Amino acid sequence: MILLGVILFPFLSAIVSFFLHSEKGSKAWALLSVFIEGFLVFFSAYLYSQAGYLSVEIPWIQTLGIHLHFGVRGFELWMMILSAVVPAMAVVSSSSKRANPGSYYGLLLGMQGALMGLFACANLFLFYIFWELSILPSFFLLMGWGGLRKEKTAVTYVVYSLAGSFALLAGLLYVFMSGGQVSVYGQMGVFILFFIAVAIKIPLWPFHSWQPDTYEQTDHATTMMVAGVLSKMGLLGILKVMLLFAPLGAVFSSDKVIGLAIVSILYGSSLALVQGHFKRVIAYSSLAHMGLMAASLFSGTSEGIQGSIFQMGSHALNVVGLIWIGHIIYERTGTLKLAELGGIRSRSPFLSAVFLVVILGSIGFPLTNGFVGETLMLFGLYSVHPLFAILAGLSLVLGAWYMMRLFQAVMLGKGNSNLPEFNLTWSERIGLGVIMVSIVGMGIFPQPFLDFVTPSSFKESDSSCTQ
Amino acid sequence: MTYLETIPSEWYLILSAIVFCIGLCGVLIRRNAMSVLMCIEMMLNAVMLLLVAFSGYYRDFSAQIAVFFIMIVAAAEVAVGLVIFSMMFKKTSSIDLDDWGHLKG
Amino acid sequence: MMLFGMIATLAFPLIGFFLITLLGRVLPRPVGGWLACVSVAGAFISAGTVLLTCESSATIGLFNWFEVGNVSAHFSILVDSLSLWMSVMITGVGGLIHVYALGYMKDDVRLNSFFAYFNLFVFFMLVLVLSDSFLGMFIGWEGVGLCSYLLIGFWYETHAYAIAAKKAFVMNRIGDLGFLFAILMMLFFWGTTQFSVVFIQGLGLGAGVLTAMTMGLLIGAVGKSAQIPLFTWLPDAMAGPTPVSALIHAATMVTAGVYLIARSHVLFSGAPLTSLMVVGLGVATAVFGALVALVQRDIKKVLAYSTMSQLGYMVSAAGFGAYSAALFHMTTHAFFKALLFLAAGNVIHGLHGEQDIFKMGGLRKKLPFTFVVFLIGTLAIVGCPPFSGFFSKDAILAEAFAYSRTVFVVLCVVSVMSSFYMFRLLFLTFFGNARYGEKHPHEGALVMQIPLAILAVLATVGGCLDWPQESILTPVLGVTLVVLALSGGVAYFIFGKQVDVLAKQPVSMGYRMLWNKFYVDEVYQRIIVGPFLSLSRGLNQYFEIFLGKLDVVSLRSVRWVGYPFKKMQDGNSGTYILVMTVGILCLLVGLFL
Amino acid sequence: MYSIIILTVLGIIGMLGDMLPLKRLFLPVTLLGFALAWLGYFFEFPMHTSLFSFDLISMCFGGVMLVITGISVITVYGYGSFKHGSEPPYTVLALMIFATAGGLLMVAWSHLMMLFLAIEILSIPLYVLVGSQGDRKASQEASLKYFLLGAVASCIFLFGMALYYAGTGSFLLGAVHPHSLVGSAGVLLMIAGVCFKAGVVPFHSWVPDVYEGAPTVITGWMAALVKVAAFGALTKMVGSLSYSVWGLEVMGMAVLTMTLGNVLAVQQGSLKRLLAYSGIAHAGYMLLVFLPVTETSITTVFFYGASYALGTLGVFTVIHILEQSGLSATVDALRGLFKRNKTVTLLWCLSVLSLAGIPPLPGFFAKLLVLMHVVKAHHSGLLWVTFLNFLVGVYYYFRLILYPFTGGLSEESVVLSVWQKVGVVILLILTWGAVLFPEFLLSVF
Repeated sequence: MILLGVILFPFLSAIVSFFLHSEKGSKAWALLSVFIEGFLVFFSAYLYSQAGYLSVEIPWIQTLGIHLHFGVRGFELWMMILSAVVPAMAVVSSSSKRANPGSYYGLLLGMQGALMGLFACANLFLFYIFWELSILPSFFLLMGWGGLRKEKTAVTYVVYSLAGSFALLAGLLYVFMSGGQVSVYGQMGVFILFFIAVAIKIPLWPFHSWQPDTYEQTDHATTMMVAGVLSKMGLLGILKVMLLFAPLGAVFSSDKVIGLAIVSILYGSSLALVQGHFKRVIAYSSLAHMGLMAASLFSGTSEGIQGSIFQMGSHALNVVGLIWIGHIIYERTGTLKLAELGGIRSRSPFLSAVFLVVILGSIGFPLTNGFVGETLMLFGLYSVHPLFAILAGLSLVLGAWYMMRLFQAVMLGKGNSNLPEFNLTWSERIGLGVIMVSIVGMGIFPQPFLDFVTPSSFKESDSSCTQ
Repeated sequence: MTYLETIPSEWYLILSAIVFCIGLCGVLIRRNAMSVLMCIEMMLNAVMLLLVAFSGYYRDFSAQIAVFFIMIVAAAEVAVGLVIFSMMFKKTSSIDLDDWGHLKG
Repeated sequence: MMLFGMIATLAFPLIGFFLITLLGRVLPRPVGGWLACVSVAGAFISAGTVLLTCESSATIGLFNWFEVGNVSAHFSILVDSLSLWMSVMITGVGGLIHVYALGYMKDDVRLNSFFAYFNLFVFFMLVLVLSDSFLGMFIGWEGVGLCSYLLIGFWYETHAYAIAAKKAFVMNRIGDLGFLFAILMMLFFWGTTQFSVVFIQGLGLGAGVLTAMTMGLLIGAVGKSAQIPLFTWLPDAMAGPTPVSALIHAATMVTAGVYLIARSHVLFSGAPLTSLMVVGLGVATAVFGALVALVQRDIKKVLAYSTMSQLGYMVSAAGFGAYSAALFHMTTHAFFKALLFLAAGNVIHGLHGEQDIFKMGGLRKKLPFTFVVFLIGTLAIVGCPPFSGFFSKDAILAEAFAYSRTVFVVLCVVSVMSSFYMFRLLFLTFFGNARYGEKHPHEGALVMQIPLAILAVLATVGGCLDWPQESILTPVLGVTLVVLALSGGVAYFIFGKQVDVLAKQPVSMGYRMLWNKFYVDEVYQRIIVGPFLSLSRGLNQYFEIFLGKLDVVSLRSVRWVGYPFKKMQDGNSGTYILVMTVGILCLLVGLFL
Repeated sequence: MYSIIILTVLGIIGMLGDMLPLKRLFLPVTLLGFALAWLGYFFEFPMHTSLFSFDLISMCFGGVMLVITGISVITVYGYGSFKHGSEPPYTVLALMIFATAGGLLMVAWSHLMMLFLAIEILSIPLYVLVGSQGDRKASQEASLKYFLLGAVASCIFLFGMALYYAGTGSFLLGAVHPHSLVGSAGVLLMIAGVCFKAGVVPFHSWVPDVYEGAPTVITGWMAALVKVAAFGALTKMVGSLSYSVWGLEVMGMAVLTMTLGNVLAVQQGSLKRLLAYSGIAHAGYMLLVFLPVTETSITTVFFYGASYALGTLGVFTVIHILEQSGLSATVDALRGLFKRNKTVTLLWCLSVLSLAGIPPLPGFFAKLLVLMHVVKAHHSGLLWVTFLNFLVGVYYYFRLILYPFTGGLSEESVVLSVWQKVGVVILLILTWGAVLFPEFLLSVF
C-alpha cells in the first residue's frame, strides 16, 4: 500500500499548496511535503529490498479494463528515488521571492506525483496517462514563470510532446487491440510508434529542437525537473515498454537506433561548443549524454543496460548541480550569457570548486559518478561494435572541451568588476556540498547503487506488464 | 376502386418531389425573406401531399393525423419567422437577405 | 611493514591536500606550504624505507571498486622494484620542488591552494605509479591531467594562461580516449584490467587485436608525454609557475607515458608493428624538439623543447626494447631537468619575471651560485662524462647501436644538437654583455638554494646508480669528449663574447620555420579546430532554425488547406442553403454507388 | 411522459412568472422541477408505446440534458440578476425549459412524427433565444440564419419521413427493412435532417454564425444541449437502420466534419467562432462511433456527449464572465486572466484541456473510447486521419491555454455574481467528479 501513498501524496500536497499564498508558508509546505515524499520512497526502497517486489492493484474503470496496477522493480525504484531527490533539490534551491508561490510549488509537486506514477505503473494505460500528465505541469510552469520567449517555446514543447504521446497512444491501442501478443510484423509497427514517442522525450537528434529553448526559457526548478527526471522517462519508456512489447522490433533495428543515438551524441557535443547561453550549453550536453544512455540501452549487454541506468542517476545529479549553480549565478549577476560572465572564481572559491567537481562528474572523470556509468556504457557499445565505442568516446573529448570552455567563460578571467559581492546562503552551501559529496561518493563506491539495478530485476518484469 | 386508386402511387411521388424541388429552388433564388418563407411553406405542402396520398394507398389513416401535426408546426414556424422578419424590418427597414451577411469567416 | 609503508606513501599527500583545502583560510600563509612539504617528505621516507627493506614484490588490495556482470574493477597497490623506484623518485624530486616552491611562490596571495594542488598532483602521480590495474592507472592518469590543468592555469586572471590550461587538458583527454579504448578491449576480452591477468593472457590474443590494444596505449602515452602529434600543449604549459613546470612538465607527469610503455612491455613486445611506431615517434619527437630548441628565445621554452626531445629519447629507447635504459635515463633526466628548471626559476625570479634570454647575459657575476648549478645541469644534460647524463644517454645510444644503425646516427645528431642549444642557453644567459637594463638580479632565499644544491649533487652522482659494463666505456668516452668540446667551442664563439645578439639572428626561411615550431599549431587550428567550430556554428544557425520552423511550416500548410473552405463561409444564408442542398445531393448519389 | 409534463408546467409558470408572487423562489422551483422531471423517468421506466419509448438511452441522455440546462439556468440567473437589477429573466428561462422538454422528447420517441415534433419543440424556442439580444444586429442576423436553415432542414427531414413512409408504409423505424430505393432515400434525408442539428459538415454552415451572433449566455447551453439531443436521436435512429444504407455516407461526413472543423478552427481569431468550429470537429469524432454501430458505441456517444457538454459549458461560462466585465469575446480578452482570477482560469484550463483530450480529464477517456472503437473496426486509414485531427486540435486548444498566462491588459480582478460563482463551482466539481469516477458514467449501458 505504501506505493499508493508514494504516488498519491504529491498530488494531495500539490492541491493543498495551491491554496497557500504567503511566500514563506508555501515554501515551507513544499519543503515538508518533498521530504515526506523522500522518506516514503526510501521506506518503500527498504521494503523492496526485503520483499523483492512491491505491487498494488485497485480497479478503476472496469469497462475499459483499466485498473490502478502499480508494480515496482529495481530500476524503477531507482528512478523513483531520483524523482524524490531532484524535486527536493529544486525546492531547496528556489528562492522564495516569486509571483504566486503557492501554485508554483503546487505544480512542481504535481509533476513529481506524475513522475512517481509513471515510474511505478505496471499497466500500459496508466503508463500513457502519467506520460501525458507529466507534460501539463511543465507546460504551466513554463507559461507562468518562464522567460521572455515563453509563448513560442511553450507551443513547440507542447506540440512535440503531444505528438510523441499520440504516437505512444497509437502503439498502445494497437497492443491493446491485439491482446498483448503482437504479431511479428505488428511488432515492427509498434516499435516505430513507441520509438517516435521515446525519441521525442529523450530527446534524440532529429526530434530535439524543443529542448534548448525549453531549457533556456523555463526557470531553474522546472529545468531541473525537465532535465533531471523528465528526460529519463523516455529511457524508462525503452526499458519498460519497448523491450517488452516489441522485442523483435528492438532487436531488428537496434543498430539503426544506436546509429541515430551516436549522431545525437556528436551533434549535441559539437553544438554545445558554440552556445552563448549557460543553460543552452547544458541542454546540448544533456542531449549528448542522453544519446549515449539510449545507445547503451539498445546495446543489449547487461553491463551496458546497468551502466545506462546508473548513469541516469548520476546524470540527473550532475545536471541538477549545474542548473543550481547557474541559478545562483543568475540571481547575483542577472545574466546567464557567457559573454557577460567571468571572474566569479575570485569572488566565490567554494562555488567554483563545486562547479569544477560537477563538471568533472558530467564529463566522466574517474572517481566521479560519471566515470563508472560512461565506462560501462562504452563497454556495452564496444561489445556491439568497436567503432560505436570510439565515436561515443569522442563525446568524452568534446565534453571536456565544452565543459572547460564553460568553466573558463563563467569562472576564470578578470570578469567585469561591477559584479556584486558573491556570498552563498547557508542552504545553498549545504545543498551544493551534498551534491559534491554524493558525486564523488557515487564515483568511489558505486557498488551499492549498481546492486540496486541488477539485471535480475528484469526477469519478473514479464508477468506484470500486461493489463 | 375509388378514383383515387386508379392513379399509380409513383405519380404522387413524382409530383410531390417536383413541388418540393420548386420550393427548394425558390428558397435558394429569392432574396426577399417573405418569398423564402412562402417557398418553405410550399415544401411543407409537398410533404403533406405525399403523406395523404400514401395513407390512402396503404389504407392506414395515421399518416393523415401526421399531416395535422405538420400543419400545426408550420403555423408555429411561420409565426416565429414573421416575428424575426418584423424585428429585421424595424432595424434596417429592409428584409432583403443580402443585407444580412455580416457574420462571416 | 610493507603494507603500512605503502598505504602511508599514498595517504600522506592526500591528507596534506585535504588539510590544506579545509583549513586553508585558517592557516597563516607559510604554514600551508610547510604542511605540503612535510606530507611529501613523509611519503618519500615511507617509500624509501619500503624500497630498502623489502625485496619481494606483492599486491595490497585496498577496495573493490565495482562489479557489474563479468566486468570487475578492484583498486589495489602493486609493490615491485619499478613502482617503488618510481614512487621514490616522484616523492624525492617532488619534495625538493615543494621546498623550492616555498621560496618561489612566497608572495603569491593564493599560496595555500597552490600547495593543495601540488599535493593532489603527487597523490595522483603515486596512484598512477602504484596501482596494479590499468583502470587504477587510468584514475591517476586523468587525475594528473586535472592537476596540470589547475596548476598551468594557476594565475587564471590572464586569459592566455587559462586558454593554455584548457588546451593542455583537452589534448591530454584525447590521449586518455586512446588509453580508455585499450582498457575497454581488456575488459571485453578478460573482464578485468589487473596487470597479472592481462600480461599472462596478453600474448594469447591474435596479433591484430594486440596491435590495436597497444596502439591505444601508445596514443595514451603520446598524449601524456607530449610526443609528435599531441605535443603542442607542452610549450604553452610553460605559462604555469616555474615549480609547476619543473615538477609536472619535466620530472614526473610527462614520464608517465614512458612508464606506461615500460610497464606493459609484454604487450608491446607481442606487437612488433606498434613498437616500430613507438621508435619512429620517439626519434621524430627527439629531432623535432632539438631543432626547434635551437632558436627559441624564452628560457623556459628552450627547456620545454629539450624535455620533449629527451622524452623522445626515452620513448624510442622503450620502443626498441631498452626498457631499463629508458627508465634509468628518465631518472637522471628528472634530476638534471628539475635542476635546470629551478635554476631558470632563480634567474626569472631574480630578473622579476624576465624570461627572454636575449634580454639577459653576464649573470655570471650577479648570480654565481645559480651559474654553478646551471653549469652542472648543462654538463649533465649534454652527457659530459662524470655527470649522470653521460651514463644514461650512452646506455640508450649503446642499445640504439645494437638495434639499428640509422636510429643510432640520428640520436647522435640529436645529442650534438642538444649540447649546442644547451651551451647557447648557458652562454646567452650567463656570459656576454648584460642586456637586462637596470634590473638588480639577486640570489634566491636559502630555501630555494638547498634543493638546488641537492639536485646538483644528484645530477652529478646519479650516473652511478646503474654502472654500465666496462666494455662500452672507454671508446665512447673519447668520442663524446671531442664532440662536446667542439660544440661548446662553436657555441662560445657565437654567443659567448660581448656581442650584439640581435644582429646574430639570421632571418632566413629556415629560421622562421623553426621559430614558429614548423607552424604545427597553426596547422592544427586551420585544419581541425577551425573547420569543426565553423561547422557547428553553421549547424547551430541554420539547422536549428530549420528544425524550429517545422511546426510553423506545418501550421501554415494547415491554414493554406483550409483557406478555400473559409471563403465558402461568406455569411450569406443563400450560400449556406446551397451547401446543404449540394450535401444532400451527394448523399442521394451515394445511394446508387 | 411525466418528465415532459413537469417541464411544460414549469415553462408555463415561468412565462407567467412576473404575475405570480414567486420573485425570489423561481430558481429553486426550476431546479426542483428538473430534479422531479429526472425522477419522473423512474416511475414509468420501460414504457414502449407506438408514439414514445422511454428506455435507458432516453433516461441517460435526458439526465445529461437536465443537468446541462440546470447549470445554464443558474449562470443565466446570475447573469440576469447581475444585468437587470433584481428582476430574474423569466422569459429566457421559460424558453430554455421548453427547449429542454423538446430535447428530452428527441431521445424518447418511437414514432417518427414525434421525432419531428421534438426537433421543432427544441428549435423554435432556440430561434427566439438566439435573437433575444434585440439591440445587437449580429444576434438578429444569427436568429434569421438559424431560422431559415432550421426551417429548410426540418422540411428535408419531413420529406425524408414521407419518403420512408411511402417506401415502408409505417412510421416506426426498424419495423420494416426499406428495400425500396424510396425508403432508403427517405432514411438518408432523415439522417441529414438530424445531422443538421448536430452540426455535421454539409449542414454545418449555421454553427459558426449562430454561435458568434447569439448572446454568450445562450450559446454555451445551446451548443451542449443541441449536440447531446441530436446525437441521442441519431443513436436511436441509426441503431435500428441497416448499416449498408447509410454507412458510406456517414463515414464520408465524419471525415469531412473532423478535418474541416479542425482546419477552420486553426484560423479563427474570435473565441466563439473557434469554439464553434471545434464543436463541429467534436461532432465529427462522435460520428465515427456509428461506423458500425456496436454495443459499446452507445456508451461512447453518451460519455463523449457528456464530457463535450461539460467542457463547452465551462468554456462558454468563462467567456460570458469575461464579456460581463466589459471585454470583447476575442482571444486577447483572455490575456492575463491568471493574474486576475485564479478559479476562472482553473475552470478555463480544465475545460479546454478536457476538450483537447488530455488525460486524466474526461475528454481523454471519450477520445480513447472513440479511438478504440475505430481500431476495433479496423479502419486504419480512418485512424491516421483521426490522429492528425487530434494533433491539430491540440495545437489550437493549447494556444487558447497560452493566453491567460501571457501579459494582461487590465489588472482589476474579474467580478462574478453569487449565482455565477455557484455555477463555476458546480462545473469544477462535475469535472473533477468525472476525472475520479468515470466508472459512474461508463458502466450505465
